[in-house]
Amino acid sequence: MTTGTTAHVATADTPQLPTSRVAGTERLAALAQRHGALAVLLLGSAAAALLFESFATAGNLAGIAIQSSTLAIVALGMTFVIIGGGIDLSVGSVFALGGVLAAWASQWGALPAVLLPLAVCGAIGLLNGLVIARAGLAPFIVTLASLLGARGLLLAVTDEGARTYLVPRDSALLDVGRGTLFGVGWPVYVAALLCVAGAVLLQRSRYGQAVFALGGNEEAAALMGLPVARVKTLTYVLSALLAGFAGILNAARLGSGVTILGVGMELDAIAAVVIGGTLLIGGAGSVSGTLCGVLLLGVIQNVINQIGNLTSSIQSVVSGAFLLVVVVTQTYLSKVRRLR
Amino acid sequence: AVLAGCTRSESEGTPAPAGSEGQQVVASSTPGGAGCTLQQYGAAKLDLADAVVGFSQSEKEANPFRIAETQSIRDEAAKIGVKKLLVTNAQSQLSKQISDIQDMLAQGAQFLIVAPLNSDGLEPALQAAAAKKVPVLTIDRKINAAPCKDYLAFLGSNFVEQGRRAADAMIKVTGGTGRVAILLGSSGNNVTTDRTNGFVEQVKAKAPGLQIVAQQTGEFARDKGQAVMEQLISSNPDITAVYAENDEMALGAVTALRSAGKSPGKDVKIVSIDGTRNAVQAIVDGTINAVIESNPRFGPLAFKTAQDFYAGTAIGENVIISDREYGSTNARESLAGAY
Amino acid sequence: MTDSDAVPVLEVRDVSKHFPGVRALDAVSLSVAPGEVHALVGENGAGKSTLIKVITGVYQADSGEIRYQGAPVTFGRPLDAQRAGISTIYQEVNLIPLLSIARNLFLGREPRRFGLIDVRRMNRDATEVLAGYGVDVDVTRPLRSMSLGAQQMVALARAVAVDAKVLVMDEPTSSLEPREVQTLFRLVRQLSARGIAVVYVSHRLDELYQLCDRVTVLRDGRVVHSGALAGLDRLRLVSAMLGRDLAEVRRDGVTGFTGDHTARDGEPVLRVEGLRKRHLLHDVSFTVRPGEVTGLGGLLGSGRSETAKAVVGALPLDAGTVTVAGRRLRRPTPKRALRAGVALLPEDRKAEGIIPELSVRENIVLAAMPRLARAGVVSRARQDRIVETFMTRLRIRAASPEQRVGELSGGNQQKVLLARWLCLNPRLLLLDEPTRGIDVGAKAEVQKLVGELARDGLGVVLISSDLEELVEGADRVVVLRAGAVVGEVAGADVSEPAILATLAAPEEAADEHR
Amino acid sequence: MSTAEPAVAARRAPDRAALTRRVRDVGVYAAVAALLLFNAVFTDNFLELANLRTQLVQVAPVVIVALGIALVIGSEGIDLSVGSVMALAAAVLPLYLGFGLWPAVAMALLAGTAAGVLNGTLVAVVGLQPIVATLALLVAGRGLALVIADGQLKQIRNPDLLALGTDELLGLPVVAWVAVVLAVLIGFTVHRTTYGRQLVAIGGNRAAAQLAGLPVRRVLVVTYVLSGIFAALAGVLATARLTASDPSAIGNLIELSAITAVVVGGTPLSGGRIRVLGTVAGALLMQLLRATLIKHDLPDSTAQMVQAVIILIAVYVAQQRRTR
Ligand SMILES: Nc1ncnc2c1ncn2[C@@H]1O[C@H](COP(=O)(O)OP(=O)(O)OP(=O)(O)O)[C@@H](O)[C@H]1O
Ligand SMILES: Nc1ncnc2c1ncn2[C@@H]1O[C@H](COP(=O)(O)OP(=O)(O)OP(=O)(O)O)[C@@H](O)[C@H]1O
Ligand SMILES: [Mg+2]
Ligand SMILES: [Mg+2]
Repeated sequence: MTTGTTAHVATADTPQLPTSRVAGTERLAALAQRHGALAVLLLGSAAAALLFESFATAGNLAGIAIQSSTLAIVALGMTFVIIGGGIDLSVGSVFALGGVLAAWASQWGALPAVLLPLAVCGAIGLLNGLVIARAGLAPFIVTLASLLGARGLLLAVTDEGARTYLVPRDSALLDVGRGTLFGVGWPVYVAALLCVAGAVLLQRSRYGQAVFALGGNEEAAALMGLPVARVKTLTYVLSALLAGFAGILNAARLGSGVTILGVGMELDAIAAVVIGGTLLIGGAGSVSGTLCGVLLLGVIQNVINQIGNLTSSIQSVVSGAFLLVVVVTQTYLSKVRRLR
Repeated sequence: AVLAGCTRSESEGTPAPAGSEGQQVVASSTPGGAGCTLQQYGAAKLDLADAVVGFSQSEKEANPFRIAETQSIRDEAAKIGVKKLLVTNAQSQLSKQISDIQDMLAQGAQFLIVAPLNSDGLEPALQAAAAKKVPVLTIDRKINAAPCKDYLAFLGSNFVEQGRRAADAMIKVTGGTGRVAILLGSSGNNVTTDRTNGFVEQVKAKAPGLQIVAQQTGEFARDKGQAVMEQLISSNPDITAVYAENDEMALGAVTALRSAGKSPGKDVKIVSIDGTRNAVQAIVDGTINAVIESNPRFGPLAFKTAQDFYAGTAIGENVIISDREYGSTNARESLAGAY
Repeated sequence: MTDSDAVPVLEVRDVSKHFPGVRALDAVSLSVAPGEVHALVGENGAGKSTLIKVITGVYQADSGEIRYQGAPVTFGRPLDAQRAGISTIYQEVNLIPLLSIARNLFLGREPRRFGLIDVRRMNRDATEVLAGYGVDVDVTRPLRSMSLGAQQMVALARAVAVDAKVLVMDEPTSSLEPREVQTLFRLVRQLSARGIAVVYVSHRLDELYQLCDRVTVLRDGRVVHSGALAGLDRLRLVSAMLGRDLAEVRRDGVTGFTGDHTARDGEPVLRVEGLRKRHLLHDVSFTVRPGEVTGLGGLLGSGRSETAKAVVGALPLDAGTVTVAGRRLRRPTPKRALRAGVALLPEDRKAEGIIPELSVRENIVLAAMPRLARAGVVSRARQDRIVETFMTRLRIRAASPEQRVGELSGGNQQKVLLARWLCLNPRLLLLDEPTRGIDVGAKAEVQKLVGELARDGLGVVLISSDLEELVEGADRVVVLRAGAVVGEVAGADVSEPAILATLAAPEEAADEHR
Repeated sequence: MSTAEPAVAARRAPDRAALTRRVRDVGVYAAVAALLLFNAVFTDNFLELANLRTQLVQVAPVVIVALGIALVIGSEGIDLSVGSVMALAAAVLPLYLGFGLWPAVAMALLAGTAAGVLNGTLVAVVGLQPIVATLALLVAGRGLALVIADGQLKQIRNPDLLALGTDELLGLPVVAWVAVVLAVLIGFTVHRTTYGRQLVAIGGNRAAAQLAGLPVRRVLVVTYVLSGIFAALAGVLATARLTASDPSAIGNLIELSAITAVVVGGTPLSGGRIRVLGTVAGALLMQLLRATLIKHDLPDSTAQMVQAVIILIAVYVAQQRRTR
């Protein structure tokens, strides 16, 4: 999808300069780190196409794309947070909350259905960000708390989960959620657009650079005169907004505000980001990598379904094993070890 | 599997029955209008024996209900000789269920049996099926969509009704008075909502003497049920009855009550829903008082419905099965039929 | 731009700052006029860095006032100070290791086009700027691939690039070579000519005399002297810093090295042969005999630190052997090297040395812990004895042995690290910039210690960017350039001119290895 | 810690900062005390022995798991797989009960060890990031447990094992004793053994630890193994208490409770510091909080929001420095 574009952005800052004593190894490593996930994705997809004839069909690929679109948006926000040296566990709950609020507000039209959830989710993100950046609490714990809080809010809004709000049949929301263009669903284009914008923001804006600096060395970033607290707060707002937006898009697709969504989604998003070569300690990573990670997760799940007859327990074992193979391969390809 | 060579378990009880015992029986088939025929649905005629059938299971096969349900579908598919049965499991994630269904369609499934995870939210999957003119038969949980258009029909139990019947059973075993604690299922789940509403309504209507003192979620799991019960019993020692929305939580409550020095089934009456073997055995043992069945063996009925459908018969929009009720009088002889 | 030179651009009045257990600053006053280069000196832990951090808003003063351009100010964070025109190079290199060199240089003020960062221009500008400082690198590589000295140059370039009125430098030369130091001086002089005030912290007294107009001496958080530098002779300055009387200082001298040691015959304690690592090392060989101090000389990035790391196995090699006392180290790792009696004091104490969360005591005994334990249980009594010994011997200034090392001043951290290795009684000690950031008093002591150890039969490899130290301390200097040995000077030949001459020897010697 | 006289005379300053630090050090305990007090006043029958016993019994497995995780967090890692390891242990246990209790427990602990070795190797040798390395086992482990158990819950009848769940010793339930003993053991290990100090050093600065010649890999692997064994032990105890081996539900989401307990207890996620007693108090706090919410019959929505707020307040009070 957008890998081409973002890869271009990511490598744009390597013009041909006279190389000094250390030649391209480090650069090669950086390249492999960026594209290790892509390599694994291509290898995996090729293998799947050879093994299962229904894998490489247009319908199946479009299916993988649309299935991955919401996770891609959530993982995009997570990429910013993780590069900035944080973590956001609340995205699953915020995603679900966004969907429920969108469905609820859609009775008053499409605009409220977009604005209300964005406002609420943005507020949650702001709260996360402020508590983390100003009060200095650990992101893991703060966002774990808002995972609970957002889920509680969702249950409160839906009468303890008993009520499911439906998007009116004539709502414009449904057109966006369900429409297709060239056989590919609208959400895919929306996700792709957001990812390109995200990649540009990350690589080509001062804010993006500040996020890298923050994750690379927070103390140094502060001493270098970056507005650390503001940048940090912003990443959490961004993450929550994107998660909420993914929720809206999903509600538009499902046509209802489903209450049971998003459980464990944070782990999927984190896995996708890390598979994409982003360091969990922060300071390095890319949007294109995350996208590859998301698609890899989609392919793994698709392959398990292609095998077709596994019990749920075996499915878990297989997907855990796949996950492991993928990260190990990716790690070896990119050779970015923590030490040295 | 590696360890399997030299294991030695404790001696097991009797193995679960595999026969036709405990088959589902149709209680009512409400023909919403005239029922749904092949033409009305707009599907192509098909010989099931030569077809690819997909089954989308909603939750992990990690509890008796889901194990029995999936097994029953697999067994019946084998019995009637379906060409290929695809089985997927959404692992309790709605988005995965949607993609599962889409994946199966991409693999050429021609008839789908879906155990929906949620009543709402499956529309994209249904649309994908409709676009390929693949009939979808939903089992065990009803979805909010247009029958005979978005999906073929619904086979299953009525959860509100189950809640009402549980209330009736509760009124019977308690004599209509007492203090009840409810162990709820997972929050946000339709089944939880229905089973709670049915129970609460019925109790209000029929037995004002039964006072509901606590409603806490045990997440359909035995250990959570036990933990919650332990907390409730110490703060409300005067609880006289427990309504558990599934058997696992009821069994957890039994353990909790026992270790609190109470005698479950006597001091504290217990009613639950599902009809698993362990729960029915507990009725025999006298620790649970009544269980409302929720029969998971959908295989035969589902495939028969499908065959009827392709044979041209009109299918009712709701095929409600008749769930049994286990009580002290019939538990022992029904044990073999429990799953 | 300054109309009245008398008005100080920066003025600190009676500033005090407490940390738990320490009064880091006690009613300190300081004033700097435009165009003035003001030296701030003092022992390790005297409060220099703290004062700088209070001025720039990293810490908030407990009491007192800071006036900038005539008006009282309080900076809440470094950003505010920077915006107001106070640009700072902090003591430890504070850059982002994983970001590219260019991005580090321009972070926060990247050139933009259409609202987006103009990467091409940024890289071009960065290359140009750094070339002006004598650093010729591919600016798209991550910063961490540079040596510490080069990183310091980047930090410098960064600080200078800001259009500032005051430039604060906390030990900017601690990892720099004479050549780079001269570059820096040239720059500072240019800035001061433009009316920019410079606050300059250094433990290298020569530099102060070359560069500074006035000096403020801190001791134990208090100002003990302030005035023009010109009239103050060196001994007087040292005695003010150390708080010892003039006679005593004069007797001890200012460098601690006591001349040559007699290398013992027999088996060399270290024999390094044919170390190769792609792009970094090209066939490096040398030997160290017991009781001898072998210096490694060279310019920035000449591969001295890499050689030292390779010897202890912290840098995987492509080829080469390391033999310790006749025994070949197989697949060296720091652990194995240590078992063979080889210890390395790393150059970058923040990243590779201290464990900031642990106490002084635990940092000192870290490597020796297994030896101080019985059946895996640590013995506090034995630890305390060792820690006590070294804290007094090296004069480590800490509130207590239980203070977190991260809270110590830079020089004291360095001493803690030195103690960590000395308490192991190693056979061979590799010291990479051992006196980096150490005050004169302590420096002399460390140097004396190294001398004593060598006399006791210890083999020492000394890496120092301070040529004077190298000349006085080493019996023999192996000179490296671009990862290859280009020559060796020994015995009486060891002198600054000799080393510089070897360094400047015709290029081919180094080039043929490329 | 010890208040030895400063080695070099430094004027001691009367200090607000030190006071706040002291307050923060005792923050968790204060919160636990406050919650106890609240319950004593507002909750019926709270101070009954049976109720207190219930709290101890319920908190024990979380404490045990949290102790293991505290070690891992101290090494700047994290272990998400503990819940699945509990399930694995629960699944393995009944397979060997025919040989008697101890062989079965040994096999369960062996399963935990194997899981730990896998995690440790992935982190220390292969160099994976801890969160993904253990995520793989979180996903696969429970699946494997269900495969071993054939998806079925197994009723436990072995009287020895059941006794483990119900017996008391000197008025305290056996499970609580196990937790107490382990807490003391881990406290000792962390503060007084070479392994413990090396672990903390590695968590504080891995590169420095490596250069100081510490056995980094070995220490890390041992740490993950300990975490695995502790989780397995918690799985055994939880099984005993449940009187059934239920690999589908046992230990579900316990990793989050345990990590919360560790962090609420004042251990920073950035590694380099481990507070054992704080961890125990953190687990107790979370347990009491849950108990309070259930006993007052708050609906799930309110309960979750209240939990969120209280976690934040507790961590804010207990937090030492800005950490990840
Ligand atoms: N964050 C802190 N917490 C506690 N004490 C501190 C902290 N920072 C500095 N100190 C103490 O304040 C005193 C002054 O330290 P400072 O870093 O200012 O010394 P310095 O003069 O810069 O020394 P050096 O030459 O070694 O860099 C020292 O005793 C140090 O231990
Ligand atoms: N001026 C420079 N130009 C190019 N590369 C440099 C420069 N300075 C440092 N480097 C890089 O830094 C590394 C040198 O490492 P090393 O630390 O071994 O040098 P060193 O001799 O110890 O120098 P230093 O005194 O700065 O520590 C090499 O990777 C080299 O490419
Ligand atoms: Mg300093
Ligand atoms: Mg060096």
